[in-house]
Amino acid sequence: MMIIDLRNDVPAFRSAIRDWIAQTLPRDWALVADRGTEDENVAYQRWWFGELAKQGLSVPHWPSAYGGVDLDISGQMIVADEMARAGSPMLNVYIVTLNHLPGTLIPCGTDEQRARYLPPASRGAVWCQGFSEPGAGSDLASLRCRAVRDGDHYVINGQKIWSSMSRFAEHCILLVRTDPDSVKHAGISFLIMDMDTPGLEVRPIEQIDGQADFSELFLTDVRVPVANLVGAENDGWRVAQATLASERGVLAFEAGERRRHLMEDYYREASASKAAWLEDDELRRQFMTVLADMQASRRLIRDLLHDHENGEPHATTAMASARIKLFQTTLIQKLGDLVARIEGLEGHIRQPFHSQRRLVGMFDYINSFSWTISGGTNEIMRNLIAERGLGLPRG
Amino acid sequence: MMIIDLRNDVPAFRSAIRDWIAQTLPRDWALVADRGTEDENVAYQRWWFGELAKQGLSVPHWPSAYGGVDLDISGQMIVADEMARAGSPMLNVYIVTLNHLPGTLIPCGTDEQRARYLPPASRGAVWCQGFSEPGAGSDLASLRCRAVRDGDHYVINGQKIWSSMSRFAEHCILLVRTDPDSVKHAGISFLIMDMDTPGLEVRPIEQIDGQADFSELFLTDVRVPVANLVGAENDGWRVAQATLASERGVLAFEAGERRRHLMEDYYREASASKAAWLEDDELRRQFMTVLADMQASRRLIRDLLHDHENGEPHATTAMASARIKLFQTTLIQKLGDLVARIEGLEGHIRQPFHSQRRLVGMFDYINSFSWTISGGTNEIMRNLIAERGLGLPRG
Amino acid sequence: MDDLLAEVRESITTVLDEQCSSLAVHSFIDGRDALDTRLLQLATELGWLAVALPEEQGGIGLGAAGLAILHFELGRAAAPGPFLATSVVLEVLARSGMAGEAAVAALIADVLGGAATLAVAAKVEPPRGDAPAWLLGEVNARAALVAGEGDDLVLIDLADAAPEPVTIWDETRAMVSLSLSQYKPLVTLPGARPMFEALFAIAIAADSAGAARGTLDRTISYMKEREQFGRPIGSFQALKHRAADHQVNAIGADQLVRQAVDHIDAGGPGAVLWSAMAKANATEAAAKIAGDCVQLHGGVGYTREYDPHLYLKRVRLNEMLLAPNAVLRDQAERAFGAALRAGHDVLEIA
Amino acid sequence: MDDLLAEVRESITTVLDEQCSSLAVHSFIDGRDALDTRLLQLATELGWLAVALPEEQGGIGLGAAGLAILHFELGRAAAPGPFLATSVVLEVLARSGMAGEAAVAALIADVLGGAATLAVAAKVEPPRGDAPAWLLGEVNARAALVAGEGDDLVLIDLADAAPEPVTIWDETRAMVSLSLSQYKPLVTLPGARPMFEALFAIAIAADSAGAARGTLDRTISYMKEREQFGRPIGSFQALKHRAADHQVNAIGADQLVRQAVDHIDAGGPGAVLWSAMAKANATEAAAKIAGDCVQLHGGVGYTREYDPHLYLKRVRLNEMLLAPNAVLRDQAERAFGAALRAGHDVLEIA
Repeated sequence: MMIIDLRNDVPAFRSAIRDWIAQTLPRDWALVADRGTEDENVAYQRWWFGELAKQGLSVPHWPSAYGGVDLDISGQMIVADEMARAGSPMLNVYIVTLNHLPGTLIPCGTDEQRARYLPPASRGAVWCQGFSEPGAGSDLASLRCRAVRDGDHYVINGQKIWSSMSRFAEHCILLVRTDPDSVKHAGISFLIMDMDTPGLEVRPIEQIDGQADFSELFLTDVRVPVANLVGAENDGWRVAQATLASERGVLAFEAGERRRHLMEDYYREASASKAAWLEDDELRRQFMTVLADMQASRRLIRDLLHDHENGEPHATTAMASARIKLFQTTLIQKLGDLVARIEGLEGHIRQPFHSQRRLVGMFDYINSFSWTISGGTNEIMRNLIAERGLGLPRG
Repeated sequence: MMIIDLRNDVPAFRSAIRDWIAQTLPRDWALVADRGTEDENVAYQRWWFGELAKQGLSVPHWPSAYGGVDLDISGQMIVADEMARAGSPMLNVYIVTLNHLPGTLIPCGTDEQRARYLPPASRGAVWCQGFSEPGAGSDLASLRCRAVRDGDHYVINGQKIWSSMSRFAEHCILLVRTDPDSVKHAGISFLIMDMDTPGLEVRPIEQIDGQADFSELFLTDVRVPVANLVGAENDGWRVAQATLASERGVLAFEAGERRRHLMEDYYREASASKAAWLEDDELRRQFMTVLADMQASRRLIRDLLHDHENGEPHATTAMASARIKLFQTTLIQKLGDLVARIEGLEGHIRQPFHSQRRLVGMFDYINSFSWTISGGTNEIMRNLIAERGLGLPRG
Repeated sequence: MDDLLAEVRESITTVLDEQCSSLAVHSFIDGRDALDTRLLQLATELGWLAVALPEEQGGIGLGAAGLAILHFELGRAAAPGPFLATSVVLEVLARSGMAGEAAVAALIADVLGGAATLAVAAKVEPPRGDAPAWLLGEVNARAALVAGEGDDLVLIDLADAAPEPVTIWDETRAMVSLSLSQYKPLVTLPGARPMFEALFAIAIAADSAGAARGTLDRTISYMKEREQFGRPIGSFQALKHRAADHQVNAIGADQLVRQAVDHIDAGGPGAVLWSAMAKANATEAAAKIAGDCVQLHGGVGYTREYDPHLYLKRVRLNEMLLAPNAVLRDQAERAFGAALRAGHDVLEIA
Repeated sequence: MDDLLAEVRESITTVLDEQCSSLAVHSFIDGRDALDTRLLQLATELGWLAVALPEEQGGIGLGAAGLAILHFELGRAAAPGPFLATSVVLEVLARSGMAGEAAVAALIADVLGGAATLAVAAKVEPPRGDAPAWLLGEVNARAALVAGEGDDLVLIDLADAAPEPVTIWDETRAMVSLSLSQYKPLVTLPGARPMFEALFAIAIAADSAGAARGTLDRTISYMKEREQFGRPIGSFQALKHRAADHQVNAIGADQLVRQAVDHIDAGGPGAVLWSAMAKANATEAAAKIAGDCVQLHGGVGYTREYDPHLYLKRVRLNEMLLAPNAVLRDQAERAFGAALRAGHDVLEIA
């Protein structure tokens, strides 16, 4: 019997997860995962994914046809809550695999595609996404990566950017322009590309926080079978909307829960060690102000998830997502800024590692810009909220 | 001998002004001026203007042909500095008279107009300005107040708003549309209107700070002689640029100097009375932060005035003015906000008077919006700074 | 419960939209209309003042959640009247266990019957020396709740007192000053201060969140109508982005109110923490939004004739009520530390 | 004097524009180029390190004004190298009256000759207990200035010490740690701490104001080039307005640097006050600008390949040098109060 089988008995489900993590996850895992190289960290995620799979906890939200149990949002929240509470390894390398891939293939793929790709994905095949381009960031629809039909293949030339974890990926969901004469949203197609296809070069992007989660993809005469087309040719924009709309509220929820524990631990340690900043009126009150916003942000995410569960229309929840993105990422930046100021000069010493388990001076602040920039910049969120949410006229 | 005659001996000029104010201005003037009604306050300004005139200090910056001595900017700064230091009555009612009127008539008026209007103005005739309209605020060039030629008169119908101190004015410099078919800047004419002309109604605007400095002007078949045209018909926009460009840096300088003394006095009193807020890390440090910005703002204004004196091109100084406006008014708002927070609940008790002589809780905060809105909103300043100053492309 | 709350909100909104429009509030502040009296009468008939009170005491039984809804809607409409003091004091009396005392019972009955209103100390810290106390409430309020010794509160009788009206910037509420010599204690509520602070805090926070909503909604409407340079000012991106930030922060303030409500009604160790934090953050968020709504209106925002200043003055007063936010945050921090040490999970969301 | 300052600025700018381009700095942080050494050599030849020193000591004699110009320009270019510590310590030595001591004179000569660099305590407060001290400077710095007893400073010999390099986020400057057991006092500078604090503060403030200018200029250029939705992103009003605010605040920071310079060179009671305030406000203004410049760049702002992060890390480090701004503001407040009580007009502008 797997833990997932307890899902209908909430208290039992919860405590089974809790106990299992305590037994399964080594006490010093964070040291191993955080101090190691990115390769070691990803290896750790793969191991953890395998352990989760043994308990039916790797893809429980997937349909039963593809290895899941259709775990509802409440159930997913329980799992995420327990993972956050235990501070278990984050599965960054599987984000596309677990969410965008089924979010795309289930509604828009062919039976063959689903049968071919979903089962291995449920067992941990890593997928990445090739959407943005150097010239098409906020303005994604202006993408130019060109695919030309050549028999039963597309021959692709162009460049992609901000492809997360693509160094570790086996497959990529890719947006290309198949009709160069069409404007913007028209003329785009959605493809599946194997990452070992000749002509594809993956070049990691050095980030300002010292990591390299993102890569650039350089495509030179890359040949992708026409069978890998998802949806119709030139109808890729519609497919991409399904990808982008795939439910990621639970990810935001888990991130929020993890942050809650980080802040709580940070305060607890400061209090125990009688840290000087707790005696400073300014810093102490700023911490409380951010703590309150953190709580508001967690509640906002819960509301969104409840709306999802209650089948609110997508437009409503999309707007809620934009608001949450703006509120939560602003909060993350404020928190990083505050912790950097609290830690002062000490916060500028660059550790040979970052941490998923505690707030770290300048690291969290610098890293916070990934939140305010990626996944749609906050400027784009403000446009959305103002125009679609508040009905203010376009400029 | 008048004090102005000492202007070439700076120390003597300075100390003569200082001594004269000490002898001339009643110790309790602020009580009289501040606690009185606006009418009493204006009466006080008239008296003070008369006293200044006796010493040649009312219009010293005017050309000698019209009663001044062409006092240079350094000299004007000395006068303003001493007035601020003594906390003498502010001459709000004379702002148009002293600055915009000569700034317009000297370059753009006829000999007759100058001879007719400038001498009485130098003796204290109050002028006001009728530029903005309800539908033409930031977008002044879209003004619609209509003037139709009828023999040797214009017949004017329309509405003006934000006319400062017009309840007390004898004359008004007025922008009207003489050519309704022309777009925007073309088709506007610049007129002088007597405030007792039939058909003109002045309706004070109640402000959020409890005062009514501004009025609306309602014009119904108001007849103004064609002889009162300044510049050519339909060339009023060019004339208005002269009006708006008339040197008001010394006014900003004096306001800045007054604020310096207000802040200094505020701190001094708090320190003497061991005010609780000086023991609060947040409030104490915020005060120092604002004090530093105040000093920066005073230096910015000095730089602008030195540039003026050194004959920097107008475009340069206009940009400096926009930057100063944005910096200084933001500072004024921060200061008002801080003082309101320092005074707490007590700051919400509405006194039967405001004060030119000390910082007053909520009053200064509420009043600060007049700074950030009038004279070109800060939004317009930001456009100017970004587009003309930084060369960012128009939207 | 959620359904009932939604129903109550709906009914309050409907009444206020009809009776307490912008026009009506302006008539009131210009002295042309006794809107406060009319609203109070409606509130009495509809049971608003007792929205939180248990049914057996003549209330609707909605607890802090009801209090928050009422004051959110009153704040949204910038409604004039003695609602804040009266509803909070009523609820404190009811929860204090002294509601059975004859004098208190009679007072509650009079208030519920519309025959009396109540006042409350605007700042919970008593005035220093013999300075008069400022009370939030009408000059003819029947009784006022003020701080007593330690955690006690004292209900003082104002029937024969002569409080002085005090003119405040906020024209939608009234404040009076009362010298200590006029204090006639009616009854002492032992140990009621923490509960009072939580209820007062949540009512202020809700009023502020509502006012932020109200001024933002009206400002957004204005931005759609007002044209400059041939287009609605709401189409200018710089203004749009500010509106979006305000929208998000207003929603954040709403969530904090709900957070505090949950903890007050649960009666756990989080009540002090979250009510103080909700009041501190919501009043400051509202002050920021309300200030920028004046600015976003441009020139007319500076006139008494438009609405933004009503909200600005109201939320700025709210910020100063009960205690300075600095004090509340310090208090919240102590409560947070104590909860952690005691092993209470005050961050858990049900 | 003003002409000379302008000339010096011009000459520094010209050299840095040529030698210390964005490309050069990136080569340096990627370890492909010893830009710091090359700049140091140029600086030695051109007398930059001694810009403030009197001519008789081999300097250019420009005092704090010169120091501010040098560091503004270095900040603007995000120039790597041990300039901050070296120039400030040199000037402190010269002003301390100990420049005549043989060891000090020899050291000054070596630094001016390019044979040695200097380090300085990154925080003026000595480390607690036996924690090592952090020194701003290169691992091979010859000597370091650290706090001594009371207001004294101590110059310690690093010739035989083995400071540990410390990796910091700012890749354009170097920091080392040194255990107290390795302290070898070379000379004590009695009562020099206030003067040192003022000079260090102004150098940090100037570097920050310069960095704010540098990152803002480059961001504005980027906004003119980068297109999205068929137009340069600099044409979007929301971004434009942020740039305008930054422009104005950057200019405000410049003015505060000048304010402090005037008071330091005049040697009056305003030196402590204004240098502390300039450091506090300028570093915070710069941090705000530099942070938003990362954001205004969008995705590429998050890459090491672009410039904004260089400035952000540099100005954030600046903010933490010398002492936390909270401490400096408290110090400034005490100085302000003392000046007022003593009847010194520290607000007057010449």
